Amino acid sequence: METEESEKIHRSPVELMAIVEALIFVAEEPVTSKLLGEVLEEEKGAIDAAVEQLQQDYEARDAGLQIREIAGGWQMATRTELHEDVRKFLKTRPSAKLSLASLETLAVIAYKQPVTVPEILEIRGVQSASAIKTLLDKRLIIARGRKEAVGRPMMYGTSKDFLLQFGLKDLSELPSIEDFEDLVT
Amino acid sequence: METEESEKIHRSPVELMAIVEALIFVAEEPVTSKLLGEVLEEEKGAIDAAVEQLQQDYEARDAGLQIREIAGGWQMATRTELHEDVRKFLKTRPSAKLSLASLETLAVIAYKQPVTVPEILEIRGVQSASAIKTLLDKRLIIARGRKEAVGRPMMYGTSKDFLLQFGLKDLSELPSIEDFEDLVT
Amino acid sequence: MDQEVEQFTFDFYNEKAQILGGSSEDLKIKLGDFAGPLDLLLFLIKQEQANIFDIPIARITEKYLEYIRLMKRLDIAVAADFLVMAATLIEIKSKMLLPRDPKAEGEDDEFEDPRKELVDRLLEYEKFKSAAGMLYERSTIEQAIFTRGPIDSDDNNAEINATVFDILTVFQKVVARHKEDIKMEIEREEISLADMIKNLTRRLHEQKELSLLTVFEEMRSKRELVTAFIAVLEIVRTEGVKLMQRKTFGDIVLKVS
Repeated sequence: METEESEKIHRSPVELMAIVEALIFVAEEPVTSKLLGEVLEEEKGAIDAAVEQLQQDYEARDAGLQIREIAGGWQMATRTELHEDVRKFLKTRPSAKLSLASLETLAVIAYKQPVTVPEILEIRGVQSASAIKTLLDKRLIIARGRKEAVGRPMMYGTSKDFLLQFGLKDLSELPSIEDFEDLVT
Repeated sequence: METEESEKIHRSPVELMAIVEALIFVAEEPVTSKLLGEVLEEEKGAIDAAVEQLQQDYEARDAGLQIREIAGGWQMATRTELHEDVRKFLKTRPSAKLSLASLETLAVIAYKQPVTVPEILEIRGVQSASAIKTLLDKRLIIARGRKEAVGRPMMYGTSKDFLLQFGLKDLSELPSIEDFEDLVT
Repeated sequence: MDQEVEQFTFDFYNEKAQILGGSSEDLKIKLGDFAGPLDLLLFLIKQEQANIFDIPIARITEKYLEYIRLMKRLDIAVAADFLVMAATLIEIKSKMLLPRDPKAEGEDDEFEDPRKELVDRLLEYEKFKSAAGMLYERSTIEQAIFTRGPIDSDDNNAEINATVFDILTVFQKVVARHKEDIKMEIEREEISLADMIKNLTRRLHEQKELSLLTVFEEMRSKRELVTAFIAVLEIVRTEGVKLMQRKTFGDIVLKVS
């Protein structure tokens, strides 16, 4: 028997439950009792007891959350029965988020408008079709007629929603390179 | 009395607390009572009551988590006292502090917003370009349009991230700048 | 034992700005991280235990210039703003020496103290300096609070929240990239897209996680870089691989899901 019984129980059960709860909450992935025990310098048995007590408490108070065992570790999640409302909520979140590709495409359009797809390709060096679709879907850009050139390609520009979303009165409020010349070096 | 009392109370207080808890948990950003009310089709008052009860319950059971008001919404977070163990678990160190110059510049922007670069110079007595760049990079400030003055300089204001990083409910929670007069001299 | 010149380590509580001695023989200076000329002036006024409403301008000017000279001797670039303030102080000092216009004498109201404007600026500045201290405390407290780790619904974390400033920055990057692309004319043996994808996929499955920054930095040319970039997009699109960005503008990580 080489396991050293290091008696390091310096936390009350309630304190241990609190810190275990916090760690499961911040963890990026399901966290094992073993890892929790190591970080907190507590016996695995004490950790397991704390988690189990937490689970029971969550259930007893009909919480909106649960602590569940998954992939060999503990994870905090919403309670299964609430999935409808949770899903509905996640859908309604205002999404001002753009992927880097979309953002790049938007930047090119904002500063070079009106601009055609081949011109965007020329500047970005990559096809931007899906990004343009995303931007059209989000109403950040609009078609601005056709260019008098071979194939009469569609030109794009930013929309009124673009101004709203980025808090601009008009396009002249877009920061110019000069504005940031002192800052961005 | 024209206010229609739309009686949509189809959840018990405990049920409402559970779903509110779940939604605050899944939200990526602090979530407002207004949005919660809309999604759940409940009165804002009922939502507020549920959140407040949740807050009290968390405190009463010495939970490892707290529900707090920040940047105009509700957010779930670990309790301050547990920071040492949490940091140890996440293997993070406190992030680099802002330099004195950046903090001063941020203070001027927070209290004088929207404010231009020359106005910041006037108060601080020193060029603040690199500090402004740092603050923009850290997303603590954002461009706020242009000032109708010679050269139409960019104006800056604080961002939502500013509220988040400094634990503020909203800008009105900042102590008034006159309050600092007593400390001066 | 005194440390060597130590700068720009700043802590509101432990790191008080100070200047230690300065004889030509034994130049031991600890330069506080003065945030600007007003900051330095306030410090000197406090050090001299002077009244801010009645600044002994000659003495303070002397100390101020001494400090600037010390900086220069230590080869520390003295910002122009510090020199502007030096000029201002000298100007005020000389105005104080001028005899008052006898006609204005007696009418005290009309006598404008040459120091007044400076005092007003100092008082205004000091308020913001205190506010900066308040922000410092707040951020310290805030750093003790953590929010939850990612949950399943956060899968699309490669997305970022954009501001107007981001649009400009991104645009500049794209343009810079474009310019460099044009400059690249040297042809050498380049890895094909298919090989790049194969290579990255293999490494990804070996290591489970792959930092985009690391991958991109390995590339020897712009063309390779672009190939790698497209390869990454392909991998994300076709394989069960996630792009994760743990921090805004932080490194982006490819991860097997």
